Amino acid sequence: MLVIDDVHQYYGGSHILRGISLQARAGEITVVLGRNGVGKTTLLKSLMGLVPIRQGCITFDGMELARRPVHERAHRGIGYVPQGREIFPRLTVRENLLLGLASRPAGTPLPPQLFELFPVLADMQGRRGGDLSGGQQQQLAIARALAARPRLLVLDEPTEGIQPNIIQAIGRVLRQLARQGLDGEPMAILLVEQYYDFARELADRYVVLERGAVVASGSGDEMDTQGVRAMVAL
Amino acid sequence: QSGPIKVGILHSLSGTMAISETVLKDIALMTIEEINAAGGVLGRKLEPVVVDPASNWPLFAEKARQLLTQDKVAAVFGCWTSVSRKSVLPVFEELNGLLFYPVQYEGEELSKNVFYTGAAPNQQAIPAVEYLMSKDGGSAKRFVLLGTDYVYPRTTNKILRAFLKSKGIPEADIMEEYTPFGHSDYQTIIAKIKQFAAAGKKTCVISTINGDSNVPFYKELGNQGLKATDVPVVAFSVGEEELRGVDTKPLVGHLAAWNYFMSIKNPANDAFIKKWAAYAKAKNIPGHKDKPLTNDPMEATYIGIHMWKQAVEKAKSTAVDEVIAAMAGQTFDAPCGFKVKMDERNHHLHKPVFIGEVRADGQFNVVWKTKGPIRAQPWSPFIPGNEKKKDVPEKA
Amino acid sequence: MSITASTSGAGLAAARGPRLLAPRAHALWLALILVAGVAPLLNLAVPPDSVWHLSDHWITLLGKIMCYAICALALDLIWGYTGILSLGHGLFFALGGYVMGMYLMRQIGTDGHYGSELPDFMVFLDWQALPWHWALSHSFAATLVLIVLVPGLLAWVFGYFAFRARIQGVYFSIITQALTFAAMLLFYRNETGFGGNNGFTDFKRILGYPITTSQTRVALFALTGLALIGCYLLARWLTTSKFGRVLQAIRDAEGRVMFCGYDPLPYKLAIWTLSAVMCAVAGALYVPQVGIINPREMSPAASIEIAVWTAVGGRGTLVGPIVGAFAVNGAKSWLTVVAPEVWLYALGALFVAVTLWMPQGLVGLWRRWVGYRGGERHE
Amino acid sequence: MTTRASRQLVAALLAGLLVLWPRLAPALTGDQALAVAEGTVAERVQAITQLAAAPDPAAAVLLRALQDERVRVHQGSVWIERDDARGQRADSGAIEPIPPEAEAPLLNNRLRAALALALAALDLQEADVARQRAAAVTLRRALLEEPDEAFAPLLRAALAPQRQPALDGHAAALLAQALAAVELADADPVRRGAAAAVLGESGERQALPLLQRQRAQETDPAVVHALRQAEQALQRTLALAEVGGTVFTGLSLGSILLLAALGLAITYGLMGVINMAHGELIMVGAYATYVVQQLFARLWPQWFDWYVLAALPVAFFATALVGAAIERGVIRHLYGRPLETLLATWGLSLILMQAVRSLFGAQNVTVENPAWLSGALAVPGGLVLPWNRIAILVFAAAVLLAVAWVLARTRLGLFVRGVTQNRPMAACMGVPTGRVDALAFAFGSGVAGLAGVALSQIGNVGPDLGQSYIIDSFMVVVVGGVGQLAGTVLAAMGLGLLNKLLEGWAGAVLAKIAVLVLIVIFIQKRPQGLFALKGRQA
Amino acid sequence: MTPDLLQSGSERWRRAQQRTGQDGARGDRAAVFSHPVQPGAIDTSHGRILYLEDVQVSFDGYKALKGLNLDIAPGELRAIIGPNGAGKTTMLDVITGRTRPDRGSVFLGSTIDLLRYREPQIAALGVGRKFQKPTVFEPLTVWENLELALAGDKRVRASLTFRPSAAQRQRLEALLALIHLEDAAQRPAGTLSHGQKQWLEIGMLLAQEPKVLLLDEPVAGMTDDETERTAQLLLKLKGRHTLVVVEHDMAFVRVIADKVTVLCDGAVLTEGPFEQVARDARVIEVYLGR
Ligand SMILES: Nc1ncnc2c1ncn2[C@@H]1O[C@H](COP(=O)(O)OP(=O)(O)OP(=O)(O)O)[C@@H](O)[C@H]1O
Ligand SMILES: Nc1ncnc2c1ncn2[C@@H]1O[C@H](COP(=O)(O)OP(=O)(O)OP(=O)(O)O)[C@@H](O)[C@H]1O
Ligand SMILES: [Mg+2]
Ligand SMILES: [Mg+2]
Repeated sequence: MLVIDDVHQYYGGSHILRGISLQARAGEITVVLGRNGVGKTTLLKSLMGLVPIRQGCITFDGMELARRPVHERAHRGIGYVPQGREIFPRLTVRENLLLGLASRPAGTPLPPQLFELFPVLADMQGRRGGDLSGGQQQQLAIARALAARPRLLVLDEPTEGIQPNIIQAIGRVLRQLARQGLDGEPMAILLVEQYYDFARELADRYVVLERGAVVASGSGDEMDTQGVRAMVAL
Repeated sequence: QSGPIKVGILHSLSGTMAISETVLKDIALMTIEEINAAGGVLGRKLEPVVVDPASNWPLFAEKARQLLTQDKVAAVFGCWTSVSRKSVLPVFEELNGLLFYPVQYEGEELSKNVFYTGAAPNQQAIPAVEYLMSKDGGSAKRFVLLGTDYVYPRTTNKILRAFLKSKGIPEADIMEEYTPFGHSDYQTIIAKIKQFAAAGKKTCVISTINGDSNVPFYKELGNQGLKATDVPVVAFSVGEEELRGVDTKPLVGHLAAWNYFMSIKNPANDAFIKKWAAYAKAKNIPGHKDKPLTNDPMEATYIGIHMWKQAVEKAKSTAVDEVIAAMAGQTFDAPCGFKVKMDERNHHLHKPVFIGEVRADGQFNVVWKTKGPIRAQPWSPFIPGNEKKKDVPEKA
Repeated sequence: MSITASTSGAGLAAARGPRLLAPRAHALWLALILVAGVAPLLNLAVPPDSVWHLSDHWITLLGKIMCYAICALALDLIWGYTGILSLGHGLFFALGGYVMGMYLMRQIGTDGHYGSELPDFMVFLDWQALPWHWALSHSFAATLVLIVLVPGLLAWVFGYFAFRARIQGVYFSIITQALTFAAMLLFYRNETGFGGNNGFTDFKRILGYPITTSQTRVALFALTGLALIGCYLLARWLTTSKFGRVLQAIRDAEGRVMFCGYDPLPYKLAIWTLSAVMCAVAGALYVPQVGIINPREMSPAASIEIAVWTAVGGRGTLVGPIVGAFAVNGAKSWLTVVAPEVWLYALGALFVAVTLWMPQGLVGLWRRWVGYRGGERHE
Repeated sequence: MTTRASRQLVAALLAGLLVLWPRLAPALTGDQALAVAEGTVAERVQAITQLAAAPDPAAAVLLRALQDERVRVHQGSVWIERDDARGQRADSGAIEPIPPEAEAPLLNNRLRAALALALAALDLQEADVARQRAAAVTLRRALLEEPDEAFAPLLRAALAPQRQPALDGHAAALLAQALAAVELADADPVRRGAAAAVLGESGERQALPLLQRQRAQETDPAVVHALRQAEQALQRTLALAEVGGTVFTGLSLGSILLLAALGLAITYGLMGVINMAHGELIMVGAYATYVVQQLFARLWPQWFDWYVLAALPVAFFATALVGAAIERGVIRHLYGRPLETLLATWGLSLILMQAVRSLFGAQNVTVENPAWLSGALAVPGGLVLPWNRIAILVFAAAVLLAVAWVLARTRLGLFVRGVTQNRPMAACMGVPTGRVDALAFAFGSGVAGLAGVALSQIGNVGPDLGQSYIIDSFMVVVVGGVGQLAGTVLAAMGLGLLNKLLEGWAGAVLAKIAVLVLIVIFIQKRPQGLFALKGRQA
Repeated sequence: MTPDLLQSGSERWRRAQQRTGQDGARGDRAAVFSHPVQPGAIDTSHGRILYLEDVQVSFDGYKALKGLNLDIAPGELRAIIGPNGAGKTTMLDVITGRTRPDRGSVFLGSTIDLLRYREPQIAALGVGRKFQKPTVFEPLTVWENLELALAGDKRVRASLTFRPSAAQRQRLEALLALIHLEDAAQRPAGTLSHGQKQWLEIGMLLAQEPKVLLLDEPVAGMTDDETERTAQLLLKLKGRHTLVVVEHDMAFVRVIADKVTVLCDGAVLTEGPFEQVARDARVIEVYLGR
């Protein structure tokens, strides 16, 4: 579904991504692991088009995305949960969610499941996004990405700052989403995660980055045997 | 010496004063073209040097210095506001340049290096008030002195107060009111004027409102239904150009005092207007090409340039001191219909005074005029201490 | 949305470390020699018809622009380095100018139109005695003190309340604008006793020397040049010290600075007052050179223009504002002569072009050109 | 002849006329016609007066033509100009071409006043209600200013119960006041008392000095009492009207500030563009109005009165277009660098101003109030509410509602807010940020253009128009709290009212200074504006 | 008179006593103002260094803290856990002077009423904080960030002549090594990755040498390995410094904490050693899950 092929990325003079290739398939959770600063966030930003890539291809459903504007990627069905939440601080919770529907035609309703997944949000619809606690904002960010019923969900460390029982819930949700999406269709999920146990539990496939390059990849069950935990340690 | 004689034109073409001054630059260029077409001065062509001091007073001084020292112009025609004149004055005195200043002003100044071709207060304000107090003017008994808060209105009103006092008008029948620059909301003030006028005595308003504020003032006046037959307003800074921006139908009958009106009928003026209309059309001057207008400062500029030319020809030189000497007593058949004369001593023109009433078409009907040109009194006798002043420029 | 939100990294380019003797210091020496030695010589010693003669016109023009450059530098300290955009610096400039102007008016003595001890405008407004606020204007020493004290005190008091109330961003900008606007209206009034809209003109002498001679002019020019260099050095010392880094930290994350244990109030107050005083000094030097001071200098537009010079030259650098002041005012002086009817198009286009293609102003452009490192932008 | 004497003559003659009018035949001579057109002012005033009294409809026609400046004189003949540019001889009624050298007789205020009075007396006889009312207003004004017994018979005849044509009720009330002004000095104390009561109810400030003067010389204690009562009643009305006046002027100023600021509340408040060219966008709107007006005058003069309505969409779209061009051309490169927008838009404002100078000239252009926006609504107590100000108040409210609706209720509004708060994230959500920016900026600009239409109705239309509003606009937006529409409204109205309140007793200059100083102090109390966004900042 | 009332009466009496105690302290307030109290001046003689009582905070009617009490001993390492939105960050805001409580008292040691001070003064008193969302001075280099945070005189005059001494340089270098940013020392902090910023902020906090460290989610966004190292670091600091750590990472909390406080709905739900808290049914219900 999503194919990233030989992507290079630079910040100023420094070479951050060095020919990264990976794939994410519908119905599967692909986990990207790596230490701080190896370029995971940069990879996702390149995928979303927030930083234009110098070289390489990104195809989604057979469609070349690398040169398309950012908002078109959302229209093609990519939902993005950024690192650091990036909530719209002065919009209400509800408005934040409605903005998640921007890639859909006007009048599309919010999927009702959102509030089942994140009951806090239901109570706080009128509150400004910026006033929420860190964890609440994180939940909002995930809900916002799901609002448009994406076919590919991209998450950058979604468990950061979330209480344990909700992390578990999120894990269950992601698994379910991968299998049957919000309305029955399997979804592709690309998950960047540092929390190894969580990652291993969810991963159908895994990719390990080091200094901007892929150093290992494989299927999720092999993570322990391949010593991935050691790879992400110093 | 041959080659063209350079003359400087120092009028703001941008900034707040461009609204008034731009046209003076154009009329100056027209006059120079006219003189050149007639063979120039002393057989040499005039070459105008136009600069834009951008309504910025220090820039006026800088440009004046530049015109005098870099371009070495023989004379400069320019300035509108008093402050711009005050800003360049030291430069002209230091470098012994020659400035022709074409706008009515508050007086209280006399410089060897300046010729004032606009009106002094006694050539505008005092006759206007006298007219209002006359029977034809409505026998006004109560006066509102309304102005923008700066030197010209303050000084003029001071002079007028003294004048009114000398005519036996009590203090209580004079109201003085000032607005900040660029004031555009005259609701409160007009309400005050109405109150003041309701005392059962014939009331009139003497307006020294400056520039941009006139349009909002007159629009409000019209809409509040204060008619000229009830409370006439006489203005000293409102001419044909200023009324261009106003719908004058509700203002018919309000007054202005000047030394020239476009509507004056005489051959000199007809020719002047025709020339200007043709020039505006030929040069594609926006606004004037469709609706050419002339006004008092334009006439004063026109007179100034012509008189300078005559003086140069008399002196047979463009040297400043010789021209200054030759200027004394120069006369010129001005568009106002009179032969105006440069005073032998005080660098001001003898000018006739006209009082005009606004017409529905934005022009003025002359309803009163002096018998002939009157002499300027730059040092107003109504300001204490001035009786000692000599009526000639003193050496700096 | 905040007017001070700035992560453009302009501050990165600020000179760091002791550079007084570094390679670029010779530019400084060159400037010093130019303003204090060469220019006066070219004006006084070279005969007027020589091509090398620097005319009085140029001396006054350059002197004036150097005053503007000091203003721009002062604004940059507070805006470029501390992230506080003042839209009222014209006020301090004008106050400095007015204090100097009062002294110069008194120096006229009885040489005015009316031959009175009082300034002319007071005579014809019928004033009998000097108002109280003119009390010290006869003394040059007092004038020097007041040039610093009046604007400094005003800035300090205003800044103290504003910073204590934690007014930031546009809110601060707008109240500085309101302040200078109010002051302008006040000074326009004749009753205030500063000559109304005509302000002060027609100065004759300074310290007993006639003000219009070439010697006086050159002396003022050199003095202005030295002041500019002095301000530059002072600014450089400040910005390269830890003080300067705290300022930049305040600019970028004031809240965080407080949690580091710094109280931003005295820092902001110090740089704000200093900046105001620098402007005032520039104003005081400006008035004898251009020969007029008038409330127009306090108009909001005049203050915005200072910001424009700074931005054109390059905010957050020290040479930037100086370059900007010279570029904009030079362009203005030149264009109003060569293209009086259309120069505004050119100036407007310059501003647009600078913002679009020179995000760090002229200095940034130059840096990129010579491959100067350190000014890199990041998203 | 003194003014007073001539007025008495008018009054005496007219009173007779009222009785004789319908029965008399025309008899205007050429000399009589010439006398009103030529001669000294005093002579002409007398001629007008006599002519008005002459029981001749042709005379009335001539006087009316004189007032409308349609009379032409040449070599002793007097014509009344007709619409077809030919003339009707004043004496014979013959229709013939007017010689080109013919001149319009000069009018001055004194003549105009005499004409107005004479015609008012005549108009009282007309059946047309509007004319009756206008005439009654003129008479009342004249008599309140200078009560004159000579008019009493005229007024009494006009007020006679069975007169033909019937007198309009409102006109009758006005005439009764005029009569009361005269009767205040009547010999009969009962009449004096009644007159006092009528004047007390009149709500006319001019009546106050009359009452006071009469009280000073009144001997009858009952009348003194009545006078005192009347004075008090009058003063109450006047005080009320004064408060009303201040409130109205304050709101009116507020509505203008609001209109000027609304566009900026979008481009700056919402989008964060420090838009120094905002004033020039207003100016573009005003010039668009001017152009539409010129078009109407040339192409559809019969619809001229409605040009303002046509100007609204034209100005909106013209300005929106300029705004969109600015956004696409310049500002879109500057998001995330708000300070740079200050510099760029400052440059753009210079360019726009100069462009207007090159195109339309440096001088102001005329924008006329259409008839329905001219004049004023008169409220008792001397309060006069100009229609253009009332219209602007209503218009400002309408624009405000429209803006509020767009911002709060439409997707565009949501997108704009999202984009300005976090541009990259909004793009990631699928918001076409470029289009939204352009639309929003165009919308804000269009609103500024609408403000231009309104402002053209009360002030200058010239290249500097924008400069005079830009600072006020920023003050309003900021004092209200950036990005807070409700704050903008409150700030505009508050500043308007405050300004007018202070102006009432401190004068315009000090009021303005005081308002500015109060803004400075106010921000100390509310460092984030009126409607501060409370809440945590990251 | 009910026992309750007696109880609250004595409470009030005690508080009044404390206030008078402060009054004494207020005598030298001028000195406090112009010259921050030496960190040593915190009076811990009553065995508490941070003390919150009955703190209530509301935002537009929403009560984020409802009568929170907290009592922390010197040298203690306290972990605060609790559901999202329980009020943990708000509590830190109150302690550091960022948010004013509607009621309640906050004391540093037994004498210093923190509610009387503003943020910089509180920081100068020795309370350091790391934010939930890492905030560093982006255009300044990593080195300059640390240098700014360095303990010392933070007044204007001192800043003008400041030059790091050899000891201070060494300390900065040691800190750089500790946070693994040696290579990045001259890079603008804005260009660091999320995790690197987290480290930098911890480094800045340490440079400040506070008595009390408040850490809001210090290991969010770190790999397990780094989390481990952070834990070691905190354990090393324990004893010399007082630490309050807000975290959701239970593995981490288990390693570091002596005592865990669970916040829920703006008040303390329970408090105790990790194992005990982790077994608490209510905690499992609202927080831990399963
Ligand atoms: N705007 C920027 N300019 C320059 N360098 C940057 C910028 N943003 C990130 N970097 C650098 O790029 C590298 C990769 O950063 P990235 O944010 O992709 O890391 P990451 O793998 O997501 O790390 P983390 O787990 O800490 O979030 C880091 O070394 C970082 O310092
Ligand atoms: N300014 C504010 N306005 C309105 N509500 C607020 C504000 N600040 C905080 N809140 C609310 O107060 C509650 C407590 O927030 P706080 O940030 O303290 O939670 P937290 O315990 O730190 O949560 P997390 O673990 O998710 O970071 C939350 O429900 C939050 O939405
Ligand atoms: Mg990352
Ligand atoms: Mg939190």
